[in-house]
Amino acid sequence: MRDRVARRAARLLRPGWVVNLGIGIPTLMARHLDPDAIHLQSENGLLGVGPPPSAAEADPNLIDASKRLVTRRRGSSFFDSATSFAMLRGGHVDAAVLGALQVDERGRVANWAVPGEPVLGVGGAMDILAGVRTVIIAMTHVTGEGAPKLVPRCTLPITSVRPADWLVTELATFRHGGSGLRLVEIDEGSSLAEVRARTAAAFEVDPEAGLREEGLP
Amino acid sequence: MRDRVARRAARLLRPGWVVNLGIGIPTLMARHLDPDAIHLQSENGLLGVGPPPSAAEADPNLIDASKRLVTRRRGSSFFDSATSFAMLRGGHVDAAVLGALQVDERGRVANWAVPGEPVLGVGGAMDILAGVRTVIIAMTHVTGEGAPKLVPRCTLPITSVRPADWLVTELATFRHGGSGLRLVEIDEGSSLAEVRARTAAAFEVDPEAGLREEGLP
Amino acid sequence: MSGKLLTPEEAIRRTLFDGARVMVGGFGLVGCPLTVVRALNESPVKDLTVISNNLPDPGVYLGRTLLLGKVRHAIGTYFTTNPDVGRAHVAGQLEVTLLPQGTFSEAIRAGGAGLGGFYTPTGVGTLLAEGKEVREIDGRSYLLERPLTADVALVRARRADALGNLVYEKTARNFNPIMATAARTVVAEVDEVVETGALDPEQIVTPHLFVDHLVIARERL
Amino acid sequence: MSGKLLTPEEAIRRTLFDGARVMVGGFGLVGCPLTVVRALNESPVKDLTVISNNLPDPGVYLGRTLLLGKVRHAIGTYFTTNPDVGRAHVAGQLEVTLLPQGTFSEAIRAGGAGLGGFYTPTGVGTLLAEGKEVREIDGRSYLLERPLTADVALVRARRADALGNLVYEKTARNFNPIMATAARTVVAEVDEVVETGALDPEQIVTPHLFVDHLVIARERL
Repeated sequence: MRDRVARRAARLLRPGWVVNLGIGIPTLMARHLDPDAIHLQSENGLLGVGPPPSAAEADPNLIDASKRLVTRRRGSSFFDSATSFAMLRGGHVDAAVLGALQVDERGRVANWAVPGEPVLGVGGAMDILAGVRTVIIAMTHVTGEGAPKLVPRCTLPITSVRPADWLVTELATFRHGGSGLRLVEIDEGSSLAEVRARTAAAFEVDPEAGLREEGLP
Repeated sequence: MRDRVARRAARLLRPGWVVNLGIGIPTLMARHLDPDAIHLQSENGLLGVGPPPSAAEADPNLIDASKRLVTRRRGSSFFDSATSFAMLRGGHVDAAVLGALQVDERGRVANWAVPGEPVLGVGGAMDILAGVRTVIIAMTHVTGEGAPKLVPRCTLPITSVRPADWLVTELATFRHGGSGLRLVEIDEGSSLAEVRARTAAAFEVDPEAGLREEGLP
Repeated sequence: MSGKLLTPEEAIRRTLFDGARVMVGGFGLVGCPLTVVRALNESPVKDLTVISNNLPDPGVYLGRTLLLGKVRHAIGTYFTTNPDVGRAHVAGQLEVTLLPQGTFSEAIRAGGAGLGGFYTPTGVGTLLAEGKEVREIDGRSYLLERPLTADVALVRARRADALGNLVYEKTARNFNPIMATAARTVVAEVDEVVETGALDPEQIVTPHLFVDHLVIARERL
Repeated sequence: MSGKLLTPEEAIRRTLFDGARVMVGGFGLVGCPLTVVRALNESPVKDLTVISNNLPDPGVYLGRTLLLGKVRHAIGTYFTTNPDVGRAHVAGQLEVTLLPQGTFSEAIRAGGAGLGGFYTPTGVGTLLAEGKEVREIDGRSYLLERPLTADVALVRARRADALGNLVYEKTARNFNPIMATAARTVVAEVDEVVETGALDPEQIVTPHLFVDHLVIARERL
């Protein structure tokens, strides 16, 4: 199911883009991307992230922002953290794919803090939402307990006032434009009725949403 | 005379220091410095400026901030202008030696603009005064017309509110501390009477000023 | 060889337009993209705002851009060495904005880094503080300075790879790496384009995501 | 060989003191100066403010510094992966200041660059904006963030020359080059010290004027 989300989100990326992949479902996307067409940026200081290494290739000083061992692609470069976030915040990265705990009708994302627990980690998500050109949220449609994650207003602390542009789940894909959430694609194994039943947020429905399993407008 | 100022100013530098030399008299100092003891920083992006090149060595892409061809020392490094000024403004450069049009009793320096003419150049002097740890002014004691350059209050636009620490001329060396200018050295060819006659600013006199041609406290 | 490679004329035609804000690298002519600036001079674009340390040199390159009447506004740090700048300014033909060189550099970096402004101690209490907010922070005074951005940056590097990664040449680096971050479209003039993978990833100064077009230099200092 | 070379124990003894603010490089343990942090743990210093992305890892290195009760205040971006941080915080033994990672990085750079603060769009409208000035600039909202500086920075590089110029190793670079600019005294742990002149001047990331002491690594990842 998570891989299905990853595959659908991967289809939103355009050849030539520089893309930052967050922790969680987004890390599953790499295998669905053409490595010559998509350049992966990792905020710990690498442009040109490659696949996981073989045992022989593994280098403890070559990791991604999820702290997993990686390799590097030809044409990659290393840089310090201030430069890396200058790229992200400054609008030089074409897209980021992030996980989320909630997304609301305004497109706002909550993915860093849970009320009642001390907030001890934020990482780079706030900077990514502040600056990356296209933000895609890739998440399961409901929580482990079956509660909708697409809600009218986030009840968890938001990560940014900047809305996400796309929201991809195992059931559907939504576009967030100026006027709110719009359902643009329904998974072939799902239905508009199911999407409605498992979504607490209001959304418009694109007339062609049911026809778009392959290829988005 | 200008070389005499340069020589005296050079004696204020300490082994191991990183030093920025401004345009004018300061550029004459390099020949009086031990190149293994003093590291010259040039704000156009070089730490480890070496002497002028031979005709065979000359490289048009290797210049100092006065746009003169230079060489580089062993252990030198190149960096961009933002990094260079981060060094200067951030207090990482031990000393700078700058020329000046006027210096006043508060130690304030005027070295970039002349009233009545459009102000079309400022360069790096304001950043250097804002951030370099020890600022040494090296200048002729009076103007070409014989007017004092050490004045009660600068009549030319100041470069910074931060006072210079030392002022060196062909006649004398002054230290600027919290309480104003203090004459600490008189050139052996000059006298306290001459220094007084050619100085419009008030200054204290160190009792040992006349004895200090060789080596300052 | 590289999908980013253009002729200088194409690069100017595709990126510049009347009224554009354009950053040009170089400390004097060192690090100035000579070939691209010449193409700019031969193009019809006008009413430019040029963000460059100087307008070098009198009568040639950016100095010629000025004499051709293409520059409406110059933003930089040191125009004293080109007397044509003073003449055009006095004649009311050229607006000049002067910034301390560290502030100029930092403003370009801030523009590229998506910041709204920064507080610098440089310039407090001087003529260049006029009209700027002064703020006391922990007992020291600072000026609020705004970021600089541009429609196009014309930069000079030593070498690119086919992806557009750049390395520079000695003190010709100067403003080029920061300008490459601060414009919507970036044209880099280089001596050569090597194949992807030929540059050491530890040594790349400007990663390829900042670079849109490459131009091979036809002339050098 | 290099006048800057010290043993890890000497480096800690000469630079750290009770109540010091200390920056420590690394993204997790990658780029963390393991040898120097171990010497810190064996020294009597306490009441430290540690400025580091995390306190890695549970029970070892900076995680051990925490368990030894030496850390009064941690400033960083992501402490979630070390449950001891949460425990010490809940027990009132550890003050935690959380910053977005880009703000954290930029604040360190600003500290090293002599700036008084900067405006960033990151964090506006979130819990991390609490108590911070919000300012509208050209129609967009920004938070005012303050620079971070320290008494001592402990950084990790791949290699130094005898003067103290540094080059880094892959993603172990991370926060190290900016921390090397933002502390009064900088200790760099390296695998080796080569002779002055052996590093390519185009490739040096941290020029020697930022580095006070060198320590040879006794342990690596």
